[in-house]
Amino acid sequence: MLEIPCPWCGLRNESEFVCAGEADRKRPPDPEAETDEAWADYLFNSTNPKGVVREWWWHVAGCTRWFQIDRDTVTHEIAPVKERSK
Amino acid sequence: MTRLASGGVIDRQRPLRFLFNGKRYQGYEGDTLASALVANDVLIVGRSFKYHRPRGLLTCGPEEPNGLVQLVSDGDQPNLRATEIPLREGLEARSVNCWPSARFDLRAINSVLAPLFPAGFYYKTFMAGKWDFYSRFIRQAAGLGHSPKERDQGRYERVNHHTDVLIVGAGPAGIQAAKVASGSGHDVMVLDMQESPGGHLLFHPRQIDGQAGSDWVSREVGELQDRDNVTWLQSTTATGYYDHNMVIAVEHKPAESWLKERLWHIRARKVIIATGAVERPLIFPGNDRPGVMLADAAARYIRRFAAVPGKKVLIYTNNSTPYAQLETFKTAGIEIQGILDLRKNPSEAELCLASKLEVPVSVDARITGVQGRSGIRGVTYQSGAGSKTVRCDLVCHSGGWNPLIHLYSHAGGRSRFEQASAAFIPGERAQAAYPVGGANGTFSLAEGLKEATDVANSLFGESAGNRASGTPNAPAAEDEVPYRIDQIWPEKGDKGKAFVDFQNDVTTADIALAVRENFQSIEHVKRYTTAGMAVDQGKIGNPNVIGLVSRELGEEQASVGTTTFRPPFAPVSFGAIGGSERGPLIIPARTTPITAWNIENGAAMDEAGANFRRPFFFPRPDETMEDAVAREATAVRTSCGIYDGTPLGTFELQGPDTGELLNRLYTNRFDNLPVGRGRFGLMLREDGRLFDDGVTFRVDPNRYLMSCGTGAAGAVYAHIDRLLQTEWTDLKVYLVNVSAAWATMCVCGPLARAVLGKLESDISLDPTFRFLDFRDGTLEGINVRVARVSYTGELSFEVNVARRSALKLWKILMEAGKEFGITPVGSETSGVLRIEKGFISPGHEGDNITNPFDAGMGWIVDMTKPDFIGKRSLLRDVKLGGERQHVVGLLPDDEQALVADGSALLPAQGSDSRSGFQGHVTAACFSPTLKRTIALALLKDGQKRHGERVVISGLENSCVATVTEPVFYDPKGERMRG
Amino acid sequence: MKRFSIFSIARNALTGHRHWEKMWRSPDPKREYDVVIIGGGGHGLGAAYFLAKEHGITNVAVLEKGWLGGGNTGRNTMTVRSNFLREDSVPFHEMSLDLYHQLSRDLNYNLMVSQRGMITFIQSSAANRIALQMANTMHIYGAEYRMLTLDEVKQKIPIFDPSPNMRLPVRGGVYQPRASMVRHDAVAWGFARAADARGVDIIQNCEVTGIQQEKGAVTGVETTRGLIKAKKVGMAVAGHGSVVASMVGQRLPITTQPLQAWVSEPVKPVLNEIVVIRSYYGTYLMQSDKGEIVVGQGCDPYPSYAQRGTFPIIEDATTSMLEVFPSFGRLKLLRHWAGMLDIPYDGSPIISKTNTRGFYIDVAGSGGFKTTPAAAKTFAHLIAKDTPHPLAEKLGLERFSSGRLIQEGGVSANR
Amino acid sequence: MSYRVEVSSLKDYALINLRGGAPVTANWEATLDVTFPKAAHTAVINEAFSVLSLSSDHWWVRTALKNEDELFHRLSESVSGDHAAVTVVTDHFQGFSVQGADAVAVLRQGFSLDLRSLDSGQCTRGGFARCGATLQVVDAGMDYEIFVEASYSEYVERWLKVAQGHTV
Repeated sequence: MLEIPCPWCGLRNESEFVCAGEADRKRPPDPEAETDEAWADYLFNSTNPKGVVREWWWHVAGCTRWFQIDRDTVTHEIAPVKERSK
Repeated sequence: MTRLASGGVIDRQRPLRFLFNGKRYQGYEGDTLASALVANDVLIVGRSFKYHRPRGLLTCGPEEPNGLVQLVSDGDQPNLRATEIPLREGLEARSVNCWPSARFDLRAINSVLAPLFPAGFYYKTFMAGKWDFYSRFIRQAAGLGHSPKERDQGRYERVNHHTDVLIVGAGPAGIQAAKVASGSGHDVMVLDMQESPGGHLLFHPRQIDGQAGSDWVSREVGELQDRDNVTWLQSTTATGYYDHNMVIAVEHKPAESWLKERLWHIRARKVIIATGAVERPLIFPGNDRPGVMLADAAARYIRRFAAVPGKKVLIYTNNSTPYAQLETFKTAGIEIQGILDLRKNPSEAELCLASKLEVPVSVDARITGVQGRSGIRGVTYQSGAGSKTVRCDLVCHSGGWNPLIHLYSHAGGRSRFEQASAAFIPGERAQAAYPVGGANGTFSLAEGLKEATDVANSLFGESAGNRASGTPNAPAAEDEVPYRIDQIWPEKGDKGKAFVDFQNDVTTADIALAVRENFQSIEHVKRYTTAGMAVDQGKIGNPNVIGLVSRELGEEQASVGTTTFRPPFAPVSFGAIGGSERGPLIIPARTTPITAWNIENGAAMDEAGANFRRPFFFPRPDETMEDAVAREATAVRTSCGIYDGTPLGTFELQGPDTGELLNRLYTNRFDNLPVGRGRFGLMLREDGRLFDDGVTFRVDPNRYLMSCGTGAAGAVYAHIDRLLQTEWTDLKVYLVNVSAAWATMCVCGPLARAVLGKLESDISLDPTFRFLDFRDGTLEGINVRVARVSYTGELSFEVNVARRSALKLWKILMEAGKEFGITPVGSETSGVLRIEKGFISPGHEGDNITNPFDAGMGWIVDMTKPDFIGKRSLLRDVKLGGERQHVVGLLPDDEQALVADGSALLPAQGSDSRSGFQGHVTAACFSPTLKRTIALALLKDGQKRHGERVVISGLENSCVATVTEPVFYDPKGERMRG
Repeated sequence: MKRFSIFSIARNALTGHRHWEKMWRSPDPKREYDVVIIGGGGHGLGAAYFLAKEHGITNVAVLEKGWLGGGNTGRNTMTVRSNFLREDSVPFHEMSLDLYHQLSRDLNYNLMVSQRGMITFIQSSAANRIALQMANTMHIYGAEYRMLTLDEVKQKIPIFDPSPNMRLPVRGGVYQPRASMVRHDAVAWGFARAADARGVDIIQNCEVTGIQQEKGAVTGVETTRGLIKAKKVGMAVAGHGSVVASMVGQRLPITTQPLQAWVSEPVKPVLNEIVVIRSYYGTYLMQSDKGEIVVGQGCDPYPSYAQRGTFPIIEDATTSMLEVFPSFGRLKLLRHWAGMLDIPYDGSPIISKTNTRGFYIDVAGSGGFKTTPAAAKTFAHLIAKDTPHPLAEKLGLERFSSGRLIQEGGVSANR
Repeated sequence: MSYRVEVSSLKDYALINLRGGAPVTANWEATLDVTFPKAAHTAVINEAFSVLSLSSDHWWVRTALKNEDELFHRLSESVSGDHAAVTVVTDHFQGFSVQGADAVAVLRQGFSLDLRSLDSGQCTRGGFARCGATLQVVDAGMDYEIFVEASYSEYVERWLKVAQGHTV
């Protein structure tokens, strides 16, 4: 049971969150400029690293914020990522 | 009866009667089943797993491998350790895995056949024929106790707890650590497995701070329990250490009378592991015979329970511990026949203790055989050149100590082999786990207390920036004899079975065989021989397995390493794990204000997605489902129906960019939707497949109200919120879920207008109120929003009302509709109406593979928009072309044919060159309106195959059908617009 | 390879079992092989076995970074079945069942294939519809999948004791008679022994740290035991697919997530069939030959390589187990563990060429134990012939760029 | 036998959901003549209404049901034309009061968050049982109020009974 640092609510159990995938997966600004392969890479592929991954988490049961953390997929150590201003 | 006249914590004034294996015995309050059996001279407590050898108690604690019983008198529980069962009046228990009895077990024939059952023999035979045939017999023989047959009546709860410090184990080290940590103001929780605190001080008389150990325990614990910042639980086992310092524990005797057990989720900032150590057996032929017991266990039975396990004891050791127990044996009146010490050079201090009590010591001595099967007559041993036999009825042995590093390892901590203590002790730390005392391989009381003090001070004391705890110093204690051990393995040529895993009957020969066959990893040896896989999970035996493997391989024990420690530390009942969630609590059943009315009015209920339950249909007495659905559907088509649409998701979207957002979310346009109007929208996933559909209204220029499918609502909300917060952060839109705020009731059918017309209202239902318009106003004084939306294909008014007024309005509508035959309809009927109309359902026709063109919904896809979710994938689909499954209609030749959802489609004979699987029926029904069977289906290249014939192949029926357009009723939609 | 049989055991018993030979050698790696398989689990060892047996390629090494069979092969719940939804899945999984039922004899190693049958409880009309769709598709490919009434379910599972106020009442079930339990370790050991006997080098404690290539074609692997040249390299590393594939810069449509399993203490036989509660993504349980109740549920909800799971999964599955087997409340959890699944986006196996010539991948899909023999056989075919086996034609990576996925799992909206 | 706790459904409350950035917040503050709570877990409690901080741009105004209409209109009019969202969510939620010496013994079965960290007058949102809840601490240790999505109200009612130790 992970303890996730929500930037607003503080430390909470993983059960309050949704792990929402790798943060470097960004929707291409102009999808039509992408080749089929590049588009498939965006849609389906992951880096899926063994080690630290920057990922989105959604505090769905709390403040409903989406935020990023750096999480080690082996040790489960977590480091918060400073929020960029909106 | 071998019970001392005094001593122990048993209450001799309170005798308890109990039954063991059908025989009546007596023990006392304060006994465990095991201690009562010892006191009653019951030697054989069970049979072993494979050879069915008779077994006696080996230990006194939760690590007991032999004394497994079925506790008949308390819910018929299997595989409980007799050492952990408190004695109760009328307790009844039986040995597991023996037949007809523990004393005389027919399966002991296995013992004779043992040469045919070496480790791994299953893998090498029974290849001919079916394993099922053989396994039937093998399964009967396996399995220890039997599963209870009655429902578990116990009640449980699961709680969350947060603490600064968790201390596992209330032995001297745990108590001392609690004292320091709580003294500095931290919240402290202490868990201890036993009924009373004190750890090994409960069993062994020691001095701390110049007083009796037991007095020190009661004074310190008493003070600690009075502190506000201390939570103290006895009879509570920490079973696993999980991520981020979450420890799970089971409280076996909650104070709350209604609870059987409580499961704790404890989140701690720091965890002190003070779980102590357990004694390890020595390996020698016959080491499993009843009457062979661990030395520390024997001492515990004597000290705590005044139960004496034998009259003449022989002590066998490779370390110093038993020397300190000689006095215990002596004062219990046991004749000590001598000490056989494997070591060549016991220490002066050890020999001094022995000579003080006139106990002869043979050094460099090795047991080569134990005489007696069901009880011991004597022991043969080798010392120097000669072989000797000594008479005894009890062998007490000690192979050293295993630190209980389970929790430390669960946390991810490494273990390392320490030569001096011949034990795997905590190595590199993971998480905030701090082992102290025996769990850390510190077996000396004095050093353990000091270690606990030092660790606690460094974590919680002044040096860690906390206020002084006032207890910076360790209490004074002295050890009778310093711990020394020399691991000496048995000779390879020894005859007779020497066990390393008692429960799974794994012997030294099995380990050697595994290594010989090239199973060299310790994990391989474990799996091939099953050593360490029994109910005790290798707590006492695993280090011996590692030692033997290292000897066979000629490698260091450190490089052989341990197998992975898997939670739980001790078995946990599934009842406790399930907590209080039973029946309706395991999944919430979400309700609407109308749910209760629906149930009262006879609805058969079904799951509607997102944990809502909704009416399936409303059977009248003596009506079949088909009858009821036909009646409900006919009402909608000819007069008036009503249903509760509240479970649909409803989201309010506000902000200047809402139109733009909707343009990107849906395949069609929404920025040009006029205020006061609604529009049907189709949402795709980014991979181009159908996701959701629904009607969205524009309430104000910057405020839209979106509705979406019940089951998809959560996913749609997440989808939109993600895009707003992570991708399109520049869009000014707020998303607010108002799904439960509004109840939605759909009045549908040609007489719907008449029904609403009966009510007092400021809403005009005249022809200017067009399809997909909405109007705000009141019905009978209740604030409502009425919208012209239709999911049935008929004239339909969707009345939205705040939850607080919903039931009232529903009843008003039912009353008003009475004269028009208003009929509540269920989801099965809605399904029929949908199929007739050919309305596509993402959950059915979508099937995770369908794009809007496949579904014949190209009309709602605006490919001229610069971008929308799914557009890029659609472009790819269009470009690549090729065979796709399209939504089609099917009309079976036999108009009454029974067609089940999910039926497969095959080419009709001679229809074309196609062969094999062609698709499947996504939804089929008998249409009461058309008086025939109709179906929607996904069919390969279906749009090109209208007029062709296919076979509908179901599990029970098959029929031939013609492929048609997927719409069977009012194709132009005149009725719903009317 | 000396054949195993009841007679060989009896013969060896006479000499105190001191003369059994090694089940496989522990050779040092050669400098070069025709084929190197990365991953000494069931898939990798099986592929090596089929390369040798069916394609005559015996100059093969299987490289295992730990001990063979120590990955998912030794961590699963031992269930093999073929109840799948899609026309491209069912025949592949059927082939796997066929192979499982004959492998003990072929390998001369008892895999203990116990044909218990699997019953999936139907607890909603939506589940009923999916069961029917599956059953009908399976029938076309000759796989039996039968609907059961509630009474038939009760007859088959006498201890099934549904509570009267069950949250999701059981309406009936759907039954695959041929679903079986297989002794998982034996699959790795049996393949290893048979492959070794045909000349395959099985090299344990040998971790691949890099893959060498020239002009877009693979030439060898760098390992903790030195460089090993190879004309072709096959990857069968359940739980580490992305890690190894990244060595040639290949990104994969997978995430690695823990799948937990746990067992109760052993008890006498109470449950013959494999039972699935709350339909296809629910809780499954069965009783092993040893008597343990083996239980599992869906994956943990986030990627991890930690080989341990989150406890709420066990709690959740326990509530659904107690719902239908309330007497299990006093049974006890003995041990729980996790394997790491490489879960493809569509939940179906990937057996494919890659952008690097001579580098092939086998990614197991939603739990690869059931597919072990079929994946091994078709993977060997792909490596040997550089063209897919007919039953694995649709399982290539091309399906992702063309969008023709083989959807077997639920798909979340935000991925 | 059960825990010493009284559970009841809350009635006659109104909830107005506010979403908006700093400029519109200032308008709302002016309208209500109160400084909004800006830190996590904080609330401002007045006699007529309270304002609960739920996120950096998210508040609830809680008041009596009779004030719902009037307050809604004042709040929405004060930001008309600005980018903000004012929504009546009274009916979307159902409130419960959990009061008594053992209140924490009941709530800790459902909340996994650290109840120790919340003082009287504070509020938060978190996972509760198998849904989520907004929690308001009336009197720490003794008196709590929770709001759940209304479709879960029957489930939560039953859940609370079981958690108290009752058989249902």
